[in-house]
Amino acid sequence: MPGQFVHVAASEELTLRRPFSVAGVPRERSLDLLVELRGKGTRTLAEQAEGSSVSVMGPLGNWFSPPREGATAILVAGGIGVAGLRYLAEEFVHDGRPVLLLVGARTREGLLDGLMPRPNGGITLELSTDDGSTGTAGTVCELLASHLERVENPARVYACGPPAMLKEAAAVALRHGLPCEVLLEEIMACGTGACRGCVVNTKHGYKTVCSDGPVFDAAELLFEGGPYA
Amino acid sequence: MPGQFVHVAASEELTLRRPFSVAGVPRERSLDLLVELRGKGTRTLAEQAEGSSVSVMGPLGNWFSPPREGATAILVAGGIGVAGLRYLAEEFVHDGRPVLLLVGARTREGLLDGLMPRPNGGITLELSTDDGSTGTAGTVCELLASHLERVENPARVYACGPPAMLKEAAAVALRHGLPCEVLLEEIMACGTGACRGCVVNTKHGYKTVCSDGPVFDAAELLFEGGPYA
Amino acid sequence: MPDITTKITGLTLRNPVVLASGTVGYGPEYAELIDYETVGAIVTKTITREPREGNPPPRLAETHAGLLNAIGLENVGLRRFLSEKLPEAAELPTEIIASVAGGTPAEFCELAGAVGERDAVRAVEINISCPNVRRERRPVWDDPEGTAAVVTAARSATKKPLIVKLSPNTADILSVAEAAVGAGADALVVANTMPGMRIDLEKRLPALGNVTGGLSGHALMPINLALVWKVSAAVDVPVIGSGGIATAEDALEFLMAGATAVQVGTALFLDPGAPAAIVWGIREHMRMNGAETIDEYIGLAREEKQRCTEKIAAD
Amino acid sequence: MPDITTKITGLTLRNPVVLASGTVGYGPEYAELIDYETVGAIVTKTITREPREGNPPPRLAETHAGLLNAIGLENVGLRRFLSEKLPEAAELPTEIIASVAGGTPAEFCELAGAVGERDAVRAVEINISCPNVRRERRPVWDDPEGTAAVVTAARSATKKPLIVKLSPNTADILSVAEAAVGAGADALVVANTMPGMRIDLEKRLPALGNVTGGLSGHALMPINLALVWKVSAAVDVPVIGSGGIATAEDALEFLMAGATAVQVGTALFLDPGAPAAIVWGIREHMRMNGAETIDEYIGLAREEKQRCTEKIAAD
Ligand SMILES: Cc1cc2nc3c(=O)[nH]c(=O)nc-3n(C[C@H](O)[C@H](O)[C@H](O)COP(=O)(O)OP(=O)(O)OC[C@H]3O[C@@H](n4cnc5c(N)ncnc54)[C@H](O)[C@@H]3O)c2cc1C
Ligand SMILES: Cc1cc2nc3c(=O)[nH]c(=O)nc-3n(C[C@H](O)[C@H](O)[C@H](O)COP(=O)(O)OP(=O)(O)OC[C@H]3O[C@@H](n4cnc5c(N)ncnc54)[C@H](O)[C@@H]3O)c2cc1C
Ligand SMILES: Cc1cc2nc3c(=O)[nH]c(=O)nc-3n(C[C@H](O)[C@H](O)[C@H](O)COP(=O)(O)O)c2cc1C
Ligand SMILES: Cc1cc2nc3c(=O)[nH]c(=O)nc-3n(C[C@H](O)[C@H](O)[C@H](O)COP(=O)(O)O)c2cc1C
Ligand code: FES
Ligand code: FES
Repeated sequence: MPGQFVHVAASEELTLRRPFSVAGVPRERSLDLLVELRGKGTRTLAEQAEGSSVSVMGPLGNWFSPPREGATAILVAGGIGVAGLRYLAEEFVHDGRPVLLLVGARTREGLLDGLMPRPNGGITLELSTDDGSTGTAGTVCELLASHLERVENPARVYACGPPAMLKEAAAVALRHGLPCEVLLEEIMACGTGACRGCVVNTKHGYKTVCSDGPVFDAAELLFEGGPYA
Repeated sequence: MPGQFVHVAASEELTLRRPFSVAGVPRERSLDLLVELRGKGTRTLAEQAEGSSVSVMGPLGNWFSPPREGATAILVAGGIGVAGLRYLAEEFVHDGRPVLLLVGARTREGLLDGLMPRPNGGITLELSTDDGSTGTAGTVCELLASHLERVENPARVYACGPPAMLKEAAAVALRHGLPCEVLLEEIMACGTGACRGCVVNTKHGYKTVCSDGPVFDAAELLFEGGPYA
Repeated sequence: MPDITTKITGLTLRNPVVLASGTVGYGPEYAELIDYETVGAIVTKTITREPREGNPPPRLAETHAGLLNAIGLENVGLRRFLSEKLPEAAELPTEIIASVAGGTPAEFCELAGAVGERDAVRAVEINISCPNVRRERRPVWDDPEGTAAVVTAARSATKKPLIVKLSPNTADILSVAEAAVGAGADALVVANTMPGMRIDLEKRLPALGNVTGGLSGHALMPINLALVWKVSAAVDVPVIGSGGIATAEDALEFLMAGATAVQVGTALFLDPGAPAAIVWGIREHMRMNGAETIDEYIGLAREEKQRCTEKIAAD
Repeated sequence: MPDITTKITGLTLRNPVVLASGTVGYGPEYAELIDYETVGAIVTKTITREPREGNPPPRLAETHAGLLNAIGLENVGLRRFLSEKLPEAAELPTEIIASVAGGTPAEFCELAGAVGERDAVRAVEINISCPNVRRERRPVWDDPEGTAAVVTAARSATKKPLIVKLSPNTADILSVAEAAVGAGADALVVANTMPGMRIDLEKRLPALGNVTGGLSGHALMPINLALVWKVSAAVDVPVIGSGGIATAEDALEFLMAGATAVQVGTALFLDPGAPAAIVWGIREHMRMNGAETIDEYIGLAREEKQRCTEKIAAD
């Protein structure tokens, strides 16, 4: 389901698996991941020869809620956050729901062209870059704010990206009285809720990203403390 | 020089380099190593694509002494020990010295056919296997003993192989009043004599294999204690 | 077929591989990923009298060949453990060892008594060694008298096998081990995690919200192995090895050093199939070497060392 | 050009990268492989009053991301150190710190005095933390009073900067650190190796002739980093970090945790160029981040953590 993730044994030299959102399900028993190179795990994955196999656990975690019938789903991605929303966008489009997808990055290079959801009847894609090199100049949350001024029948905001961006997107959505679901990232060990390692702070105490999440209602989150401060 | 070794950074995941004897110098700035797969370091080396580069330190350590002019050098190798004597054999042959090379292994598979020194006028090669599957049946030290009964004008025994074999070879040589040089193996850290990690016990106290050795006069070694017990 | 069962005072395990406290939660969390029939026992997450929220995130950080965790003993507390978690765990096809931790001997007594009286609990493990909770200069895990007090209290409350989990963070584990055994411990786990930390260079902050956490995984193995060697020579109760065990070879090192069983924790995260693979590997090793019982491995390296020393002395 | 010099009470180093005792011998052994102009200082092999033979082989064993050594303080003894080794080391284009260890305070006094009076010796490091030598239950490195006695003795014998090298093998490093500083230490090295072991499964024997040895390398890093954080907050002398440092990132973690300089040991074995690469990397990091002096890094993570805590409290 869109929002779920898989837990990947990227390298035997590492102690932990690495979680990645399911970015698409091209066919049965097959899935797409969009992986940004960050450290050793993602680098090792990138170095794998085509056709080599890695151990994948999952899909794990919860998923995004559907929007109201007929209303527009507003998807907001910061950088690689598009990986967490791509499958959702495709599913909405497939179900015939109107989708507005906003993707932002610091510069043009941060926008992953070829990796956007397949353009299609129901989807409107808008880009922003902090430096204005592509799309609207400014943050994707500013883009979101300007769209929320005028979009007809908005259903819900779905956001994925860096902590500061999520906090801001949630604030913008709430200001417009819209519910907002965010996909969070935390370092994970077990991926099953067993180790209590991947918690985030919510109004109802610490919740695990791997089993209570990774999708959370932004209204439940305490963005203070931890990485979401 | 024959007997010297190089210290190879087999993998960045490992803490230590791995020492290997120089098994031949086919041309300037180039050397042959014969590597037996044992653990992670040798496996990683084996997995390297042709033409890839590894960091090599050396050549390090001391070298074998030349035999008396005209006398026969008797080289005794157990298994991969042939790697430590191959270059020596080639140099002796090159210098026109008579060489008797005895190579033993547990089974036929333990004998590294293609990797023996290039056959040549001056060299006599004899094999033994414990199970008799190739060459004389028995240990290479038994083979050595039988040769020492009849070889004319023997100069010195040069031995390389597992600890128990070295101890036995040294005993056989001494029984025939021949000097014996052995090439020892120890786990190494610095390779330069700095860390005092690779010692063996000798009549003059602990000596480092990396800088006092790896070649030792068998008469100096205390085969008691340590791996050479 | 080699006999792979092992005995921890009062408890026979079908094999020596136990899942370590805190890494499988209360058990059911991993039920889809681990075939519990393949493991000797599981130790449930350490519980405290009252529920605990645990530490602020981030709670995990990877290190070279290791993992730091600062969970801070988040747990549901004794009441919910008994009413909800234990009954669920009891359904799993393996033995349950319940882990408890208190702030005072009286709390240890109450906890050990309460979990020990449940049929589903085959043994009680008391955790005096969690580096994420206490912060005194001389913590109980480094203090033989404090340890004795806690173990005495727990011992008075239950007749079930009582296992005490020691910490590697002491210069004198022998005195602590002897105190625990003297106070009635039936077995010792050697050992828990070592305190450690990482700094996130991008954030310029400690990687853990709690600053420091417990180091587990491969990096820890040589440290805890040395402690197993030391402790198993000095006490006459079984020692359960823990620390970085991921393969059958790792487990065999612990057995040969003197452990009667081993606990596997961090290795589960990369491979939930690790415990089954370890059991398989031990059995294969026994088969290849003609060993008939696990006992033949326990402390083997000490016996061999002794033999070598005597041989050299005789020469 | 960022200023990469750092100050250890009474000693200014051209950069904060020091080569750790025991890993470069007396210095010349590595002269062909390390450009000593690139390092801040080297610490020579710990010497004792009398020459020591050291432990029986094998003395080394690799572990996951780590190394065990049980050299047993093999060294040439004070006399030959002064007559042969020190004059050779003095020729190297770097600062020499001499490391000494004794069995009693009187020996520490004699050793510190004898090496401290040599011009070539810029500072004296006293090693109270070698896990391969002493075997008491409460060793001096875990004993504030024993530490104070040793440091007081050494202090009385030399006016040169006196550096005390602590052990990670204690539950209470703060008391030991404070004792050392109270007795006159000018700086602390935090820390030496942790006791550890391995078993050679083929031989069914401990991999080390001495059974246990000191764990160094990457595996050790999180443990010693946590100790640097702890100690540097508590004492007002410079702390020199040691343990698994192999890259500039590792060194920066130690600096941000509170270290004033770092020691590099085990990393030399895989790459004798590591110290130079670390210095280069630190300088690059400074350039990229607009840092002008090393001081800006020292303890930076603590300051940032403080800032965050205050911010959350204020919200
Ligand atoms: C539910 C979920 C879904 C995710 N989906 C994707 C995805 O679709 N595509 C993608 O590229 N990445 C995704 N991530 C992030 C991804 O897991 C990390 O980038 C990856 O683990 C980094 O591994 P590494 O070994 O390359 O980096 P490391 O060397 O481990 O770390 C590099 C940096 O990344 C940070 N980091 C490491 N792990 C995580 C993590 N789990 N979450 C956040 N930050 C981390 C570290 O703190 C460090 O600063 C997701 C994370 C979660 C929790
Ligand atoms: C001077 C010298 C010359 C050598 N020449 C050769 C050679 O020409 N060809 C060759 O194949 N091997 C040679 N060796 C042995 C070689 O260094 C080891 O086989 C290698 O280091 C094993 O690395 P690994 O990572 O594969 O095994 P590991 O996983 O490190 O160990 C596997 C097994 O090998 C043993 N071992 C590891 N390192 C050494 C070592 N340095 N010496 C002896 N035993 C060790 C271990 O104790 C263990 O039992 C030489 C060793 C020395 C000291
Ligand atoms: C995430 C995590 C949580 C842990 N929680 C506990 C705990 O609650 N109680 C306990 O006694 N040990 C706990 N431990 C320690 C483990 O049980 C084990 O002793 C330690 O991790 C070393 O073994 P390992 O390297 O196999 O993980 C925890 C370890 C980890 C990694
Ligand atoms: C082979 C070896 C020998 C050592 N000898 C000494 C010594 O004589 N004196 C000492 O104070 N530390 C000694 N150490 C410890 C190192 O100086 C250093 O503190 C420790 O190895 C941790 O740092 P590292 O991980 O960078 O090696 C030795 C370490 C190794 C690996
Ligand atoms: S990763 Fe273990 S609870 Fe989420
Ligand atoms: S490997 Fe360091 S002295 Fe030989």
